[in-house]
Amino acid sequence: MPVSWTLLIVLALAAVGYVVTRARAIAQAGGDVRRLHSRPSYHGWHAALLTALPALFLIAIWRFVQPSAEVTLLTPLALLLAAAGLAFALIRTAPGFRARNAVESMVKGLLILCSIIAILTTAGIVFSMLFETGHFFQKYSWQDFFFGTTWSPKFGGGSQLGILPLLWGTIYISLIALAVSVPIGLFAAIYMSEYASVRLRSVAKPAIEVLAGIPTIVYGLFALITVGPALRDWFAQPMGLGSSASSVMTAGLVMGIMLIPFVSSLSDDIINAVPQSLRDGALGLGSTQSETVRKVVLPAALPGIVGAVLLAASRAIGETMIVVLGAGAAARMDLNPFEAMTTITVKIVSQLTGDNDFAAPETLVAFALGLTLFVTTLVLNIVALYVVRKYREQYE
Amino acid sequence: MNDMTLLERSVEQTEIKISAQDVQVWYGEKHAIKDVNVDLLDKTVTAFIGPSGCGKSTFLRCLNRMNDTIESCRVGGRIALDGEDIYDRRVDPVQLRARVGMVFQKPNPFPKSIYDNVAYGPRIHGLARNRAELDEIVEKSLRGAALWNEVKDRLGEPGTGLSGGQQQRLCIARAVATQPEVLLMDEPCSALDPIATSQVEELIDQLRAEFSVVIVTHSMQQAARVSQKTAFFHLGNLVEYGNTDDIFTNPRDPRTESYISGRIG
Amino acid sequence: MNDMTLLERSVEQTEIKISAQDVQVWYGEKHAIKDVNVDLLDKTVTAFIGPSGCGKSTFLRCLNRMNDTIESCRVGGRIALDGEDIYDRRVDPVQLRARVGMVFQKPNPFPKSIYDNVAYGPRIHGLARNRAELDEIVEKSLRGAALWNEVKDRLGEPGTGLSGGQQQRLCIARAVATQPEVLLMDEPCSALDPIATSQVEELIDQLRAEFSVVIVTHSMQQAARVSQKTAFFHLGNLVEYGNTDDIFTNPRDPRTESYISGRIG
Amino acid sequence: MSDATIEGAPRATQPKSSLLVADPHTRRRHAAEARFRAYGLGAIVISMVMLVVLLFTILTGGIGAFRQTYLEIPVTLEDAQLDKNGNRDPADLRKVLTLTYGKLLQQSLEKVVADKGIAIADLSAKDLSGLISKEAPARLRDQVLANPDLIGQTITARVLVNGRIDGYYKGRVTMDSALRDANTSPAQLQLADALKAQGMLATKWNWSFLTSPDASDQRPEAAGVGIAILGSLYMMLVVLVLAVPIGVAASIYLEEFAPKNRWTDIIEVNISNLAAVPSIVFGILGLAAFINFGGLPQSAPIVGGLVLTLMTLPTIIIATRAALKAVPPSIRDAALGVGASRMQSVFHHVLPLAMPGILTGTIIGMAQALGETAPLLLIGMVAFVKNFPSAPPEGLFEPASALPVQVYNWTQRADPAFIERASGAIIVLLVFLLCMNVLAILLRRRFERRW
Amino acid sequence: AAARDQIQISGSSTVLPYATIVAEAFGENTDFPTPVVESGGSSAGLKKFCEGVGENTIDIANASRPIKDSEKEACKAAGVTEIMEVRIGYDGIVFASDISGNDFAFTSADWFNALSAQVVKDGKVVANPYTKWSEIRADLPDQEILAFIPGTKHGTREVFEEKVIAAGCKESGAAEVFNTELGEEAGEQACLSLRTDGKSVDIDGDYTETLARIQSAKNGIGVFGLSFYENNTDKLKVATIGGIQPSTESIASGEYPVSRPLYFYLKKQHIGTVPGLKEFAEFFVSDDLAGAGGPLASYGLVADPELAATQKAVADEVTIAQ
Ligand SMILES: Nc1ncnc2c1ncn2[C@@H]1O[C@H](COP(=O)(O)OP(=O)(O)OP(=O)(O)O)[C@@H](O)[C@H]1O
Ligand SMILES: Nc1ncnc2c1ncn2[C@@H]1O[C@H](COP(=O)(O)OP(=O)(O)OP(=O)(O)O)[C@@H](O)[C@H]1O
Ligand SMILES: [Mg+2]
Ligand SMILES: [Mg+2]
Repeated sequence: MPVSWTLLIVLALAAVGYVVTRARAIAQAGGDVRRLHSRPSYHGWHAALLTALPALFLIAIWRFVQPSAEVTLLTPLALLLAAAGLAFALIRTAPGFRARNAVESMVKGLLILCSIIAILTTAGIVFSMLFETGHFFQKYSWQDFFFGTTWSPKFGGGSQLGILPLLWGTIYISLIALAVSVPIGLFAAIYMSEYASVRLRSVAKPAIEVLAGIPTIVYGLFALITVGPALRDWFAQPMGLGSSASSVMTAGLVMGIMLIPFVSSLSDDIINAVPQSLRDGALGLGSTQSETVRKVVLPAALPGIVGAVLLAASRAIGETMIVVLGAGAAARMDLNPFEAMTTITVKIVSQLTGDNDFAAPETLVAFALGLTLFVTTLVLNIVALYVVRKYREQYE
Repeated sequence: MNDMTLLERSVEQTEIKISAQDVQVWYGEKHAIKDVNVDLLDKTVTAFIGPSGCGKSTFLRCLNRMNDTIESCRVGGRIALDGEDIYDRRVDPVQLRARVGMVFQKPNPFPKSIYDNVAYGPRIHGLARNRAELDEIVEKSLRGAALWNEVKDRLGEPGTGLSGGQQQRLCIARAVATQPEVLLMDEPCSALDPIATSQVEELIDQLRAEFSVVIVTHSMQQAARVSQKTAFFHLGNLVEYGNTDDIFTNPRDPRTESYISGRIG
Repeated sequence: MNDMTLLERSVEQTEIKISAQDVQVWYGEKHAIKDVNVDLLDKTVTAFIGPSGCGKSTFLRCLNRMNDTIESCRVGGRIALDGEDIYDRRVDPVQLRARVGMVFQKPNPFPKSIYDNVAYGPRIHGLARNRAELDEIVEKSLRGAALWNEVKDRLGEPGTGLSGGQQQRLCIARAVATQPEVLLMDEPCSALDPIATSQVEELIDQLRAEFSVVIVTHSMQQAARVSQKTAFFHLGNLVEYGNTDDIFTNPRDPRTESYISGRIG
Repeated sequence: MSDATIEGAPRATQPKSSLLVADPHTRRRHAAEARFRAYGLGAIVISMVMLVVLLFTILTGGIGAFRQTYLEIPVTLEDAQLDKNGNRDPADLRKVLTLTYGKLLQQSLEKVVADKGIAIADLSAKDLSGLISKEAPARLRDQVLANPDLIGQTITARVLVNGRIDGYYKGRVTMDSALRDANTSPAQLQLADALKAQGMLATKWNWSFLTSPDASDQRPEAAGVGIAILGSLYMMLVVLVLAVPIGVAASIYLEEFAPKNRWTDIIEVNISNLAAVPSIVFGILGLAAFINFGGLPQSAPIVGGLVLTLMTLPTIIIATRAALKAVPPSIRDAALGVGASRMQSVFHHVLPLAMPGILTGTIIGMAQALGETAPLLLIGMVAFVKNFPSAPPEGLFEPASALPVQVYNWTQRADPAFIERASGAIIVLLVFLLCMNVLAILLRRRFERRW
Repeated sequence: AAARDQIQISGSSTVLPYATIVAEAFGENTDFPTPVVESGGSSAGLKKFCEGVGENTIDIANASRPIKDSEKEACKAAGVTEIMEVRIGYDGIVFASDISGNDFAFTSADWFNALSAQVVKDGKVVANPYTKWSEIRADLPDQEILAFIPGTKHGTREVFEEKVIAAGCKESGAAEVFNTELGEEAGEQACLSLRTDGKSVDIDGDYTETLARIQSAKNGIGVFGLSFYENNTDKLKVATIGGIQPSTESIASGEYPVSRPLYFYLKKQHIGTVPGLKEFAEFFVSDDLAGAGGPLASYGLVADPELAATQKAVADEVTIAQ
């Protein structure tokens, strides 16, 4: 692969640039680095970055614009650019040169670039779904989609594709999952950071994190084989709430278990980061440890905890396997938690991976569902941001 | 109430409030407090003086078991409050700390409103029956700490947005609001101007009528002004303990003398 | 080195180091500093005095743009260092802060070893060519801050495990190690015993030979002892500024007088 | 100015209480404390119990995949069948299909049965041929093609037996179930028992589960996770190399440098929203952006890695930002005060303090990425792949599968033997995860401290 | 990147096992690398197939239904103009219940009456009142109605609706009553609307899920593919439809009514550029593999009686009209 060779050469040049420029800066200062505006290593980095970055960008853009085109021209161009960067850096090196500022602005540029990736991802997601969503709404009326209360896709046409039952299922299951995971996760985090011995904590935290790594299919099968029938036999049937083995409750409970580490581990880190002086202040006034936690530590850690809960909620919304195996595939609007229901995400997956005509509304609806979900969660996130802003307690 | 306070103040009190015997403190390997024996009297202000790093704060924190929160810290010996060993297994540090309050060396206001900072103690101890009573306690405490005038219009703003000295007074108000029997104050006036200092000293004097106060200070003048008893620490040892007057006029130990005479302001 | 210092000290210096004109500071709605005009001289110790909460720290933080980090804080007016506006867009606050060092009111050591705390500044500014030089700088700074003897055996231990006064001296050492042209010290001796205080004051006096020092203090005595110029702040206003002797013996403003006469220790 | 009133702080008249006796109010608070603590402990216990239950089910279900039943029989590689021309020409040898080798093995087995005098009622020819895995002929053929000199010799071939027989020795198949099972019969099981008694058939540790590629639905006994491990490894490399630095860099910018304005609000909301995007949507994006637009190949770990990177980024960013937020501002002030630049204060002081949170985000994000199937579905990695990809970087562009994909695939297959394989693959996945996490967890413990 | 040397296949998960069996054998017995077989559903497979021509598009799409006209058009628009359609055989669809439960002998009408939202009782259209099989027909066992049927994503559902429910609707005479009572269109709809009270459970997952559900609800009856049943005869008991036992033979002969054809579609434009593509297609439909005694049949594929014609079409590279 010539491109990877080019890459290697560019990186090697950058390394050379670092060494040479650093030495040159020291030499210019007559060995006394105090006469330099910036430390010699900043001069080195300046050269390395100037050598590598433009060339790397060239390669990246080239590859992106013309993926399969000839690369023979690319290599010399990239190397030329790298050499030019190196030369420029060498010329600029002088005791008074603000190498640190230059390096820091380049690094800042890189940091900005990285945060732009998030925006690009969003744009990519929206664009990759917008087009097909448009197709969908050409074939299916938007009123029926947004306000329809029945979800029953059919192969021969005449499907009813109302989003409401799916939306309801999504909300219901996520709420139950959060009702399980947030208290358990939060209490676990509190216990680990405030009460537990170092040994217990060093075992419990990674152990709980394993819960996040168990493939969801395991949870799904656990819901299907163990939890579902148990709930049916012990709760639903005795209470006269139906005899469905798959239910919102099953999926919610099992998903809740999966989400525990999302809440517990992140919260634990945040709680741990609350300065000890705040705890001392509360304890010194004669609070019990739990009062300290509830009234001082948790409010101070609130933004991070909300972030953790949001992350858990996000996972709950995005989960498929547990819902399919735990809650079933029936779209239904019902208050009974022991009834089978399903979520938007499940239907996105199943309509995308089904056997339908790929240009039919039954398949395209997946994109509309995806986009709608995207917008819905966006609104939720805006609300969450607003709430956190309002209740944030900044320490120090 | 006022009269009673005045009345009681005149009565000489010699009851022992806290008695420490052979107290030892280690931070890991470091022996920070060595064989300290001292009896702190009720209705008395005791001053702890000594060079920086000699163990004043450490010893103070032993008295209400705040050292429990420092992992590397081990305490030996016996400390009794009203005759009861506070390091007894059955003793609940929470109850202890409610009775032995503390103002820390570094001001550490909660990231809450000024009001909530002061109301925190009364709330958890259920000292106020209703909002009006709570308001009253908060106001009284803030007045006592000479902070009321500066913050009365901004009680809802965060306590962390105050100036250094204001934060210090807020922490004093917060401790006072809890109405402890013994109040441990670690350099409570270090960031205060002379006027605020004198007001806090006045508060200490009032508290003495009913409670016992221990104050750490680097200012000999302050120690002389507010305290009846003084303890001089040096390199983890309690070098000398006695009536403030005696210590300052007639120190027995050469170390005490050199410390006091080396005074500057 | 010592001789040279003595030599230079005798030369009278009246060059203006920092000049502040019409400085205003708001915290959100709150107008914390109002119309402050002051010229701080080179090779001079200037003391800021005033009641707690009057804006001393706020003004101090303006001088090296540490206020940039407080979101709600806005600064107006013009502050010039050696004639250059420090709020100019082209000014790099980093370079400014390297030249105008700061000791904060609340000691804030890094959660690193004592050595690393002090060595941090010299390291990032490249003040030492090698490890030996760095060791030397660290020792000198710690000696200057009167901390060396206490920590020389535990340089590798975390700076956060020191006592309050030790932390304060560590922060002084850390600031001194960076060798700034102007050193802003916000109540640097508040947690220090008299002996340590006098050592730090000696350090300030030495620094004055080459640099400009601004010190916030609540102790009139300290201000009188170490400073040549004194500025008195009250409720955000600079009430009076002049030679220390004049301010203390002959205040022009009644507010200054009442503040100084209200002094206690 | 005098705030202090003459009356000191009032005190509700309280009898002097003993430290050892709690008053009612304190008792109530104690009860609350005990409850609170119990909730915390309960939460940990619940989590641990769930973990143990899940691990137990996985282990009991999957440990069998690491043992496999083999048959060792003498096989005469007859010239007549394998090399009709007798010239050992590789091209000719290749023309001999597995079918022939299958027959060869069947004959050998028949011979063994006859030689050893094994007599079993109702033993049909199908039972006899069905005893040997369909994979066996292929492996024998490979062996012969690799070493044509074997032809004409009698070698002891170590061959896999059919999944049902293997299941019989793992308790999955019983004489009873065999009676009803269309794919085996009691007679076949008896034959296996008889061979076992002769020492020719044994259940042994199964390395090849970790090293061999997937096998088709008819050969559960031969299926392995070799390619899946490689594929997952490649993808995780990509994720680790991209997601962690990019995520941390983005968080640093947003938390420490970005001006707090509408734009950064938008980015912030946007990132939390990305976390809520179902993983399959990232698959849609990956298909559109990387394969259709970017021209990267189908089923390649590089695409999978990129998609998972995008999916993991929000998790890492959210965790990192929360951790950065939690660092007290006084630390930043301290650094700025000695003339450090913002960049230096972040990289020297803030980042190390935020490290535990960053590592937690990494652990959770990577765990999620490692176990994800849905997005891979759309970029072609949920696939049956038989040829190993080469070493990186080329290997990143060659088809591979992944561990969760293997699990997903196997749980869908008809033959119940695959359920055991799936659980086995889950064990491998968890071990993989643990290996990945151990480093992060150790690092995290180093960085954890209170200030 | 280097030219792609392995065949890439995507599409229906029903065809997947057969395709992998063939791919594996192909790789073993030829010098070509083993093709990569993805699953992801007929729809996604065909969509990728129709994405265009070239190295990073797939060569073969498996489908459990014939390609639709709209899809052909999309293909054409993207430049995929020459498509070969290869029918590999038939997938039988069977009804099975737990091995230890009752025996069932169904008719299509039974299924219609059990699962339809509305049924005709005493000449009137009523909401489905049946809760037990025995209420529908006295010879059926006295067992709660609980059916696990394929979810709406599965092609099997279409076959189930068409060949069982719709057929049962006609067979039971309900179709006529619906037509007269509700009108043509609504009547047709009524024939295909299933009850939603939990007696009929959609399964969006796979047959393994259906099996697991039956094992946790022993009175359930599930819809399976024949091959799945054949691999699990020790756990499942199959029901007859109209008295016919499902088997590869009875389905091939057309006696057993519920089955569907399986296909793969091949991009002719890739023949010659992707090594082994044509060989693979020929290998797939050869008698050795797809024939009645071959491994595919032994796995449960119902061999195509017209396999010879298919083999010829593949050899001649016959494309479908677009
Ligand atoms: N971050 C902040 N937000 C809002 N108000 C603030 C903030 N910091 C300080 N203030 C207010 O500004 C005023 C001046 O504060 P500053 O810290 O400058 O006082 P100071 O003179 O240093 O007092 P002290 O001697 O107590 O440290 C005070 O009234 C204080 O409450
Ligand atoms: N957490 C800790 N870990 C280790 N050593 C500590 C810790 N806290 C204090 N020390 C050490 O114990 C000794 C006594 O500290 P202490 O805080 O009691 O001093 P102090 O008398 O309060 O001083 P100051 O007047 O400076 O506040 C000091 O040498 C200090 O360095
Ligand atoms: Mg102290
Ligand atoms: Mg201040």
